[in-house]
Amino acid sequence: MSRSSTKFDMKKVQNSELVTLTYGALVAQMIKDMDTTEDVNKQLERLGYNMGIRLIEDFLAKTGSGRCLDLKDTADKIQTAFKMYLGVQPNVANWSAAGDEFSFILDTNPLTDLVEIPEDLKNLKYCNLICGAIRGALEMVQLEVQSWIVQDQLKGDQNTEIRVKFIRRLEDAMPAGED
Amino acid sequence: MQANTIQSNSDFPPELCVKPLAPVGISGLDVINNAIHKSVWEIFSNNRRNEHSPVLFKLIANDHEFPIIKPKRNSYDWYIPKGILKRNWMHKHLYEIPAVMVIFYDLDWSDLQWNEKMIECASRVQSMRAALEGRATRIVVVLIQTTLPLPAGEDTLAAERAVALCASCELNSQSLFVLPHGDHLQGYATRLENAFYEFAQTYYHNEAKTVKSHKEHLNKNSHQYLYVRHQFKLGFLNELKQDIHTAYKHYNHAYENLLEIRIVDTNSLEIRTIAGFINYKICRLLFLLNLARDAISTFKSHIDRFRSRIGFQELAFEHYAWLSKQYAVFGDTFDEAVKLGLPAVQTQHPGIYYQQAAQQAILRKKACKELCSTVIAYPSPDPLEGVSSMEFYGQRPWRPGKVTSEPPDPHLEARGIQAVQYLEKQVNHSNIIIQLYGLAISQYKTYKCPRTRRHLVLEMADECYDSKDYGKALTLYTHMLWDFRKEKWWGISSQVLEKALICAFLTANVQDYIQLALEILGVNTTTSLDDKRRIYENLKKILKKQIPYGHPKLQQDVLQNAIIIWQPAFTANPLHFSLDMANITACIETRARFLKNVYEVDQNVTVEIYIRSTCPFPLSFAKISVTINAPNCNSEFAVTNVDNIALSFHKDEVKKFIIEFMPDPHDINKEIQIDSINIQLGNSTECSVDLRYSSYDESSKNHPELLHFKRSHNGIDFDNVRPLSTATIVPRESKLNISFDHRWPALVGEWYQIVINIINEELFGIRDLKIEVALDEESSETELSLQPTSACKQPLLVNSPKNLDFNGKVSTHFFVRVHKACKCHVTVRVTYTLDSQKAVLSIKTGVIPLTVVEPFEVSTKYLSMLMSEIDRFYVDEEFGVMNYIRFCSPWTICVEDTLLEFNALQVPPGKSAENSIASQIAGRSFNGEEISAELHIATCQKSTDQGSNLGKYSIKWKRENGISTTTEIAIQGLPCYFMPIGLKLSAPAHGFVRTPMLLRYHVQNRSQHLIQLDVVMQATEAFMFSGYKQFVVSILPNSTRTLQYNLYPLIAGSVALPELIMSCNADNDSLGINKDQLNALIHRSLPTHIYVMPQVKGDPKLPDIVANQKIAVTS
Amino acid sequence: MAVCVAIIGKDNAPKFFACANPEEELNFQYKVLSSLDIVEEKLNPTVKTSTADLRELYLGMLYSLETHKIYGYVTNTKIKIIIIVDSTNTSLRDNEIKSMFKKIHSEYADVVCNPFYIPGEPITSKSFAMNIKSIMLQA
Amino acid sequence: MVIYGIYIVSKSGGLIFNYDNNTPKIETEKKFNYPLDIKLQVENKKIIVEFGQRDGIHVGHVLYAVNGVQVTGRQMDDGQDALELLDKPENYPVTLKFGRPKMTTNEKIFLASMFYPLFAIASQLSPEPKSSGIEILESDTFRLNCFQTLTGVKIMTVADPMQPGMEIFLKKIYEIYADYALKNPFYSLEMPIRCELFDSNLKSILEQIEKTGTVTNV
Amino acid sequence: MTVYNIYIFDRSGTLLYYQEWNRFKQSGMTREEEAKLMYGMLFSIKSFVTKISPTDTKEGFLYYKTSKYTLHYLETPSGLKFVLNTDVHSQGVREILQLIYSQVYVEYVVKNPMCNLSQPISSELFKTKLDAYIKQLPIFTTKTV
Amino acid sequence: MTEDTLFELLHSEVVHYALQNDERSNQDEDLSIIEYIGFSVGYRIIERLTKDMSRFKDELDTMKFICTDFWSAVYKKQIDNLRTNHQGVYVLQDNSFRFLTKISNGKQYLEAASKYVAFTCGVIRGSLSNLNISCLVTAEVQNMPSCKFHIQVQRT
Repeated sequence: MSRSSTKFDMKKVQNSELVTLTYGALVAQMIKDMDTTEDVNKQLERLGYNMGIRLIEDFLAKTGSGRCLDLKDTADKIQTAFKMYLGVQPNVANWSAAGDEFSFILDTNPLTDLVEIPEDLKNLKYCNLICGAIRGALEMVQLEVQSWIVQDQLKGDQNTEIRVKFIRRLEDAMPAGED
Repeated sequence: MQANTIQSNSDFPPELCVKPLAPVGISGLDVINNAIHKSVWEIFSNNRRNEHSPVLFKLIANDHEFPIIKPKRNSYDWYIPKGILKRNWMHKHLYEIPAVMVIFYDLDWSDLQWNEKMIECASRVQSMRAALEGRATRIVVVLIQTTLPLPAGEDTLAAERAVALCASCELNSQSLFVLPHGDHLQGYATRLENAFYEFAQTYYHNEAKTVKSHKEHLNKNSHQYLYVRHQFKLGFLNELKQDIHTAYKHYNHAYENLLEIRIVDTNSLEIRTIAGFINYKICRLLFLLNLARDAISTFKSHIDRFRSRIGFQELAFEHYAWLSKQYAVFGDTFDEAVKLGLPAVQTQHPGIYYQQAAQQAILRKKACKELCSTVIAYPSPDPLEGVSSMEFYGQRPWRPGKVTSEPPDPHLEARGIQAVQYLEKQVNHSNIIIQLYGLAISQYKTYKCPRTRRHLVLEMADECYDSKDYGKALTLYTHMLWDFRKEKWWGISSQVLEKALICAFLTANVQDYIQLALEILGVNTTTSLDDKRRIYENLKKILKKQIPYGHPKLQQDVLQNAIIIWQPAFTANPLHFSLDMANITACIETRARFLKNVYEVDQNVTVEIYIRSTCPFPLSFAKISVTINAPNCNSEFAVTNVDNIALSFHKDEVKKFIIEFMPDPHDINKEIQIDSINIQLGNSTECSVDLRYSSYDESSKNHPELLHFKRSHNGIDFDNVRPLSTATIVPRESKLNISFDHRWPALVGEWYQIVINIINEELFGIRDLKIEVALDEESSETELSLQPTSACKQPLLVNSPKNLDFNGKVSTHFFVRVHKACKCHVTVRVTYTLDSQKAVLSIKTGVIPLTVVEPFEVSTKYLSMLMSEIDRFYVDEEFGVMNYIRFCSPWTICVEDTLLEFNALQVPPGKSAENSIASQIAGRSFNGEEISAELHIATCQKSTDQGSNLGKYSIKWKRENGISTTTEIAIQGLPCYFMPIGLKLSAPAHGFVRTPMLLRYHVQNRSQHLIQLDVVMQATEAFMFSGYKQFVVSILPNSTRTLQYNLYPLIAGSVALPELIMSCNADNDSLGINKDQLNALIHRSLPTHIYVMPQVKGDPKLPDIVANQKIAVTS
Repeated sequence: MAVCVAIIGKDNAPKFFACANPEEELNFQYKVLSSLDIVEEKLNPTVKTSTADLRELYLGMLYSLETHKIYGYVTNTKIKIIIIVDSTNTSLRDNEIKSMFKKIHSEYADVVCNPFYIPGEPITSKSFAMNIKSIMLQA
Repeated sequence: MVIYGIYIVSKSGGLIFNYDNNTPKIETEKKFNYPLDIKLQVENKKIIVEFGQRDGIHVGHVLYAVNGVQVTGRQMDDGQDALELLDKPENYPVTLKFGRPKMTTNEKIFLASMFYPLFAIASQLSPEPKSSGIEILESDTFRLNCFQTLTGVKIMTVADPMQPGMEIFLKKIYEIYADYALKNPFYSLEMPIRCELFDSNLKSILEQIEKTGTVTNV
Repeated sequence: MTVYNIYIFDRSGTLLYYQEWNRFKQSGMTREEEAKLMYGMLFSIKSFVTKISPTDTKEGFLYYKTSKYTLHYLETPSGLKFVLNTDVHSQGVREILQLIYSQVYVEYVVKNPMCNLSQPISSELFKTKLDAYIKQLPIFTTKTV
Repeated sequence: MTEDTLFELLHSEVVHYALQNDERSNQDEDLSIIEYIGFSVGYRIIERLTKDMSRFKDELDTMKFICTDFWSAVYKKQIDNLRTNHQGVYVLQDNSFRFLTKISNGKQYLEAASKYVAFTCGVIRGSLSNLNISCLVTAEVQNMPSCKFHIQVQRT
């Protein structure tokens, strides 16, 4: 049961698009379910977080990289992660003077490839998933950060900028009854 | 008068369009007075059957004048043709000059005045020949004969007279025919016809030759016209000859030659006209030759060639008329070909050409508008004088037959043009256009182009509108709307709507106006907001019974008329319309659904109504309601207690209304359905409009799964309201508590009591309580009853109080009787109405599973007098009937009485002759697995060889303190045989040792014969006895002999008696008793042992039989 | 260049319509509409008319008028794409038309992937309109 | 290949001897501008690097000095609070000195007592019967060898993981412990070892190792 | 050579998974207590190591040896702690732990939506995969007593 | 390869989201949400997948496409077994179904299986319905990770 077909195209498709479409449909569903876009944004962030905490394990297992003791190092690792999972390599830029804050700049983003946000959803943070994922992943490696979208191609900005801010380092949990 | 002549510039003359048939002249037939002639004529003329040869018969009077022939010109040098095709030529050759001239004449070979008649015939031929002087027309004579001809050669008379006749008529023999007027007229006629046809062909062949022969006289520079003319003639003659190949060839030449002619204003009309003619011929022939593609391409190039050749600018409309005509005619030709079996395709069919024709016609109309508007009067003197008698096709009447080179007289010219224009102005173009569209539309329909067709219909409608036939336009528009709507071509449908609306306005069609307005105001329409506003205002005016404003573009006069017809539209008071909005995408959309698909009869049915207004301006309604279809009655429910605010909508506003109602108890277990949603616009005092929406439109064909993701901008997600337009009414769940008391298993045959206990656990009292009992399957084995007596019909209505208060109890009972062991179900159905403010019918049913078992089993045994089981009876020989009853129910059974009744043919033997046989087990009780037995003595008096029904055994029984039941069992007997000898021993109950005792053997002869038996009494140690040891006994018929023996027992105990042996001697075989039977008899009738007591002490008292008889002692 | 491009849904409803000259849109709509009759006939399996291979998404020229040529293309999902070109425009080769269709088709496929576009609804995306316009012009 | 230190722990788990042998000095001094791009944090009375390690300054390092002024706890010798100082932009640029925290004797004692239970638990959690306590414990930076005398004294060495012959070395220490500590009349068990002989012998062994790179029996 | 048992702790010290193969001595306490003790020990060993280490550590604690067994320790940056007890001779166990993490844990726990990462692992699939993996190891040779 | 993880995680998040959603109470509703999301994905992606594909001959042809190219595009492998009764019932069997392989190899978590096939049912249904085959799709899981999809074409 084989048909003549263009296998290559298949490959291309299955890559980002499957994710993109599924994510799109999910977002659409959320928008139906929830009253305010704010809720949707939150929900997307939480969703990303959930993925992040699992994704990090996959990442560590594949890269075998060690703990980050330095934000630069962290940034690089996340950059690789982008390449691995979304097939895009964002630039790391806009470091804060204190070196505790920086941005990822994506000029293309498979997640939003074919998305056009309707007028009335302008304050939807479509890519909040990514922020969540970053937060979740880093939390698993004892880094508490904040992450949010600064620029968004979907809003007509010429590229998408995701900001990451270091909050604090989390300590190993003491075993019960020790000190 | 002139109008039609004008048409003729573009029209095709009939002679051009008919299928050319060789004309055959017929003379000598008096069809009026002569019946035979009449019939002959009819045979030839009337039957247009297809094997009919392509000739045309024409009656020609004897004194007929044929067209005179022009003097043959032997040189064309000085001849300048004034035109291309003479108007009269084709007609002449079609109808006036016969190819064959047939002269009929009644004449039999054997005619008495043969000679006279022959002469007369000859003279006729002569005169005809004279009339046709100079023509090559073939003359033939047909003799109509009454006598059938003999086979050729045999009739010598005929032969010689034929020769004679030919001679006198100067005809060659082939030109003489005979038409026997008889049965086979038809056949003869056909044969003649074919003959004529051949003559005709040769005729035209020669004609063509002569035309050809002119060719060399011609020269290109001065005779171009003639080239065309001759080629045309050749073509035409060949057509007459039915040689279409050649015909086509010549027409083609003709066309080519024509193209060589230089076109100038003065001849453009003629060229165009002739080109049209020739092209027509060519295409038609091509179709006949099955060369459809060529036909089409030829036509295309023809058109391309002439499209731009408008000729006189002032008469441009003529050009368009001509083009239109070309298309139309080609359409016809094409269609004709299709009718003859040419396969046409969607992309190439006649419709396309009709459509073109129509469009050209429109151009014509435009041209006419531009050019003719100024002319107001028809000039006189009439410049078109004598147009009908023009010599050539396609020439201007005002300069007939002038050679093109001659300069026209400008004054005359102008008047001519004016005349033509004037006449054109009179033409009703719209009619033409519409008619053409009509043709096109029907074609597109057959060639599966619904959409294209629709488009044409619209164009037709536009034309109707143009011709002020607003009514028709309106209907056409509105009819087309539906499809565009269905396929969501809003751009188009909006345009159509707007046009339709104008028509509705112009025809003061209020209803349509409103409906169209509502649709235009919807989202889908592309109508500009300003127009929408205007329409919205108009709608409001109408609802106030004011005349709406017409479309600004309308001319004043049109408006005036409209306003006049609007007045009466508002007379009715109040004004009311109802519109069916089904499959209309108006600015008001509705959805309605039940909340559940099942409602209990005492629950409120809830219907949700959703209404969305997409009208850009506020709308408010007077009333909103739904109609519900129920099996019983359809009812309408209005949205109540809502204020005007709730009923008024802004753009894209969606509102939800709830309607609740109590279902009708009659609809229990039936389906109710939302039929429609009704919205009332306006007010009922002045003008009100009911909009009726059917509940089940699935307007959006889009997948619900996808639509699901559609976002609703305002609260209610209108697009995703899943319709639920039907619901089922089910009985309310009854709160009655029903229980049954009965002691099962039931016993077969008993009246089994079942007690029904009902406790009313409803919140109200109940009335009309009704308890019905029925068995799941009717059968004769089962009965129901109220008393333990007779059965009643099913379903059994158990008596019970009508009413039962809240918490009241009632208990009643009924009986069931089953006649076979089985399992069955009894259904108890309790119906009642609840005594609440809203009486509700409720139903509760209970099912009682019943197991029915046999109370006991009866079996019967038969015994001999010696209590041994027997397998047969003997007539008059007593036997015992032993009935066993085996009790097998779980219950203790009291047997009240038993009775054994014998059938007529038996009676109990004299012994127990006290006629009633007392039951031996009456009044006794038995438990499960106990067995009772009863013995009765009976005899059988007739011999039967198969066991007959002996009688019946009936047992009257009951459960302990139950109702008594009688069970009857038929007793099957055994076969019964006749035995001539009966045997019986009478002996004391017992004897004493050494005390004599007397034995009597009674031998009975039941037969009519003397019986002799040898009897031997065997000796034994246990006894001494006296009496014959061995002797012959003879017994008389029907008498009994008694043999006496005195026995003297020697030992005590149960001792074997001396054995009595009987054997019948030779001479009474007649009885047919053999030894075995005798032994069997002895065996079953005589005891083998007797009990002997020990000796009594002292002087025993002898038994009396011994006492008073002296003992015979044998030594 | 093409003078008109139309995308027609499964339901034969117009989903997108672009004209070189917007004034003409309505007329073109009628032309496109008529072309659907032919498309429908071509796709109708019962009538095995044209020898054209139906496995091919491109249906070739549907019909031609004096003024225009109308070409058709039907996706596996029964989306119909119609292109109208001027009859005077003889420069366009068949395979150019074909590639135009391919481009439009993939543009359409992209639009369909926008989670906020509901397939079956008219296509309102600006960028889509722009892309189609450029395809119309470039060819 | 080096030996970093020797620890002797008494039966009762008290540290009775410790000798640090050429512990590497890990210190970095660097000039910083405002704002400070290293996250500092006070952890048990020390200012330590929490995050953002770079060019030699590692997470866990302690702030030794600000502009050359010693820092103990948060206190600078000139009495200022180091963190407060670093919060103030006007104090920049500053030169900060970071380094691995040095262990105070107390910490060492604590450490020794910490090892004691580990040793026990290790044998308790053994999947095999009658297992000893930890004999070797290795990390990426060092290997710890532990020898327990029958008397329950634990002798531990901390050395480069590659350093061979530690077992023998432990024996040797045990010998000199026996010879010079136990036999010393002034030495009492459980008490810290303070005898020159012991020290000198130990040193000589160490020096020998320095030379030969490994331990050889004398 | 043999493998005794494995402990997997998450970063908060809950015992996600325990399995034993050739364990010849039980600690004589409940699994919970044992886990607690184990985690406690590891925790202190970690801090012990960082303190006593002459230089800055990276992976830190790798293993310890007693006379009878070796405890191999792997802690992922995400704070998962894998403990594998083997005999004293087994080599290259750290790589094994790395593989257990990446090939078994990540594949069948992290990627199994049914597994809650902070709950003890109940997945049969994981169990079988892990067991299979351990049993095919060269260092896994059931020693007969 | 790597973003497979992403897709799988996303998928389980879809499931998770749809089920945690409080607005809806009963199970089926929830699954239907998953199914809808799948439907949308399938409906859209098929447009791309069939873009450069010749027109399908017939239903069976389409089904084969689903089993081969389509399946390997979405599920990294072809369907292991396709059966049909030629009356519009098709059974697609995947012996190691992508969304189940990581969950169990047997009956463990069987109760949850339905959640993880609903999306795919939707995808199939969506794709087919865009290919103008409207059908019912149900999944049958007896022993993970294998899964049978029953496609019942609705002739109208």
